[in-house]
Amino acid sequence: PICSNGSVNCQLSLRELFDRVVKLSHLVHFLSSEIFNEFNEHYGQGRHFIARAVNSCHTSTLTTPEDKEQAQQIHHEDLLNLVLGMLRSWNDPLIHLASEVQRIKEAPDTILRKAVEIEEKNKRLLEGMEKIVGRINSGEVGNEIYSQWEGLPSLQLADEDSRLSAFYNLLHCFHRDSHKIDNYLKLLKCRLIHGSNC
Amino acid sequence: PPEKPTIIKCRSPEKETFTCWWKPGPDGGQPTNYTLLYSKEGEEQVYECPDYRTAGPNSCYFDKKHTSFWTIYNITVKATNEMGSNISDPHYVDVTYIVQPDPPVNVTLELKKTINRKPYLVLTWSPPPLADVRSGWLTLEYELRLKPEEGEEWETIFVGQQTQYKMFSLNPGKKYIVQIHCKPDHHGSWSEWTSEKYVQIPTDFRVKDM
Amino acid sequence: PPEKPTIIKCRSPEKETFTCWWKPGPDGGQPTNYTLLYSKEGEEQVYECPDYRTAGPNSCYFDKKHTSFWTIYNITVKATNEMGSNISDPHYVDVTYIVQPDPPVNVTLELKKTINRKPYLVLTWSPPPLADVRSGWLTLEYELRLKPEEGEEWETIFVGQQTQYKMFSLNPGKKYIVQIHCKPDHHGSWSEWTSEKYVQIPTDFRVKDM
Repeated sequence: PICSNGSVNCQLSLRELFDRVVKLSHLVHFLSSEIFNEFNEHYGQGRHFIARAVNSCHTSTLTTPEDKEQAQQIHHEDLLNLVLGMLRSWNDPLIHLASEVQRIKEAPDTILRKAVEIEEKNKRLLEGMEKIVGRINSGEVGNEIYSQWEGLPSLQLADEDSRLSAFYNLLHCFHRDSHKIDNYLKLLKCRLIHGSNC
Repeated sequence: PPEKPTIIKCRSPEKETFTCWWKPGPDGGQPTNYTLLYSKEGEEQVYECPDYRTAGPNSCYFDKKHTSFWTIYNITVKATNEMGSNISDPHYVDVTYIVQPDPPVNVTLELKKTINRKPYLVLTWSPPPLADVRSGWLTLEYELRLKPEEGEEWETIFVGQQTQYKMFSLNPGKKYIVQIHCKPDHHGSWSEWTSEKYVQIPTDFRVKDM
Repeated sequence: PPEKPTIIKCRSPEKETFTCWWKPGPDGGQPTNYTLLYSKEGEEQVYECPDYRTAGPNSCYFDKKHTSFWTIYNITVKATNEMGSNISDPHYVDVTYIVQPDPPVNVTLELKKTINRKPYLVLTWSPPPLADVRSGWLTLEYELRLKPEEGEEWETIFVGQQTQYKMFSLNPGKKYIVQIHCKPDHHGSWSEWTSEKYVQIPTDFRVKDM
């Protein structure tokens, strides 16, 4: 049983925290794939949204590792802070995604439900990451890494095609970033918990 | 004053919310009021139960907003009446460890025959509706048990995450009882067993002599 | 001039390097030269294929230094001979989505009995050597399939990230064929199946007579 004798240092272990954070980041990316693919199937056919979405994510200002070597060379505290910064940068857009998507004409219920679920689970993941960073960086949770999102007006444009393209772009970017986050966390878990011997 | 209450159980059915129940101590017949208080690991702040009603008497229900997976809850219940008050021993809760799913549903049993006319029994079931297994937030494992109707001893078979199972070696002419239950893949506890399902194995269900 | 070539496939076997292949178009018998050019998302610069040899004819091999993830490569192949030149349609690739691992290795099958003498089959395997699963950069998921030797239908079981699986429901006296394949945890495609492994289930592999 948990802390049966009321031991003073009664807290979740780093291993437990990482197990849960990785399970959640895996799930968040799984959901982002589902909503992205479903949105694309429903609204993307023949509209070539991808061409307009290329290289236009609000988080592209954050320098992120693009291959294994880069990811392994980064100090774990910096990579943790980077993941935390990415999650924070997505908190605001996901809140608006969950509310604005309700206004899309005939949006399937599955897309509406997933948008809400993603926002909830991403917030929960952010909470977990703040706990881990606080634990590892000895209480200090830096919040200098952040990328402001200015995309709300584009989600409310009158022209439907432009508005749908803005939604596509947001989902495309979150799909990519949530995969990066999941990948970096799996790397960090293996490094910090399993001595890079997963 | 009232004797101290005891927190008897905390349970999360789907790893999204959870509920705790307590048992009042003897209160000397005085009208007694119960307050559930909790704090989170590493925090001084004390909170009160967000919802005393949803889960019935002597209970506290924590909805999604009040359920965190990143902390250990330190929970106590205070009994208060005119004569004074008394506090339960602290009860520590890590939500991941108290997940006890509802039983599986849609249990079906079907007698089939292989290509070379070898009969076998196919059991299928579905995860409990509340549990979000599809997205992977909750991964369930299953165990089934069966025994002849008049038999004493259950035979238990762990089937992992599958929701189907083929039974080959069953006795012709016997009537079997089958039940299934489930558990989260890491921590947490087994659900209740499903209600009993019966299947009568026909007498010509002879295993072909090989 | 030569007809335009077609880029037929790009594949990364271990999420660290990748290779693209193209198919030349009809070149009227003229000696024709092929040049693969690519640019990366958000960059104007155009680069040429770093290595035409390692992966054989009509191919371009991108080693670690030239492989980036989460970024879209715009790849074209130009065919040139004395009569002129022609360029393929652009092929857009994000290496994240073209990872197809090699099959798992060291597949072992072992018949065992539980404490209460219940027989079951234990399958174990290892990830393909090329894939660095230890660092956590690549996470693989596995699926196994089995069927009785003379059976028609495979039974497929998804086992997640485990590299071991216990099979309980097997038909006594039967000879089974078992294969396993793997895939990256989110994107990419299944590897080829491992070569067929056979296991003979003994006739006394009967579940205790109840």
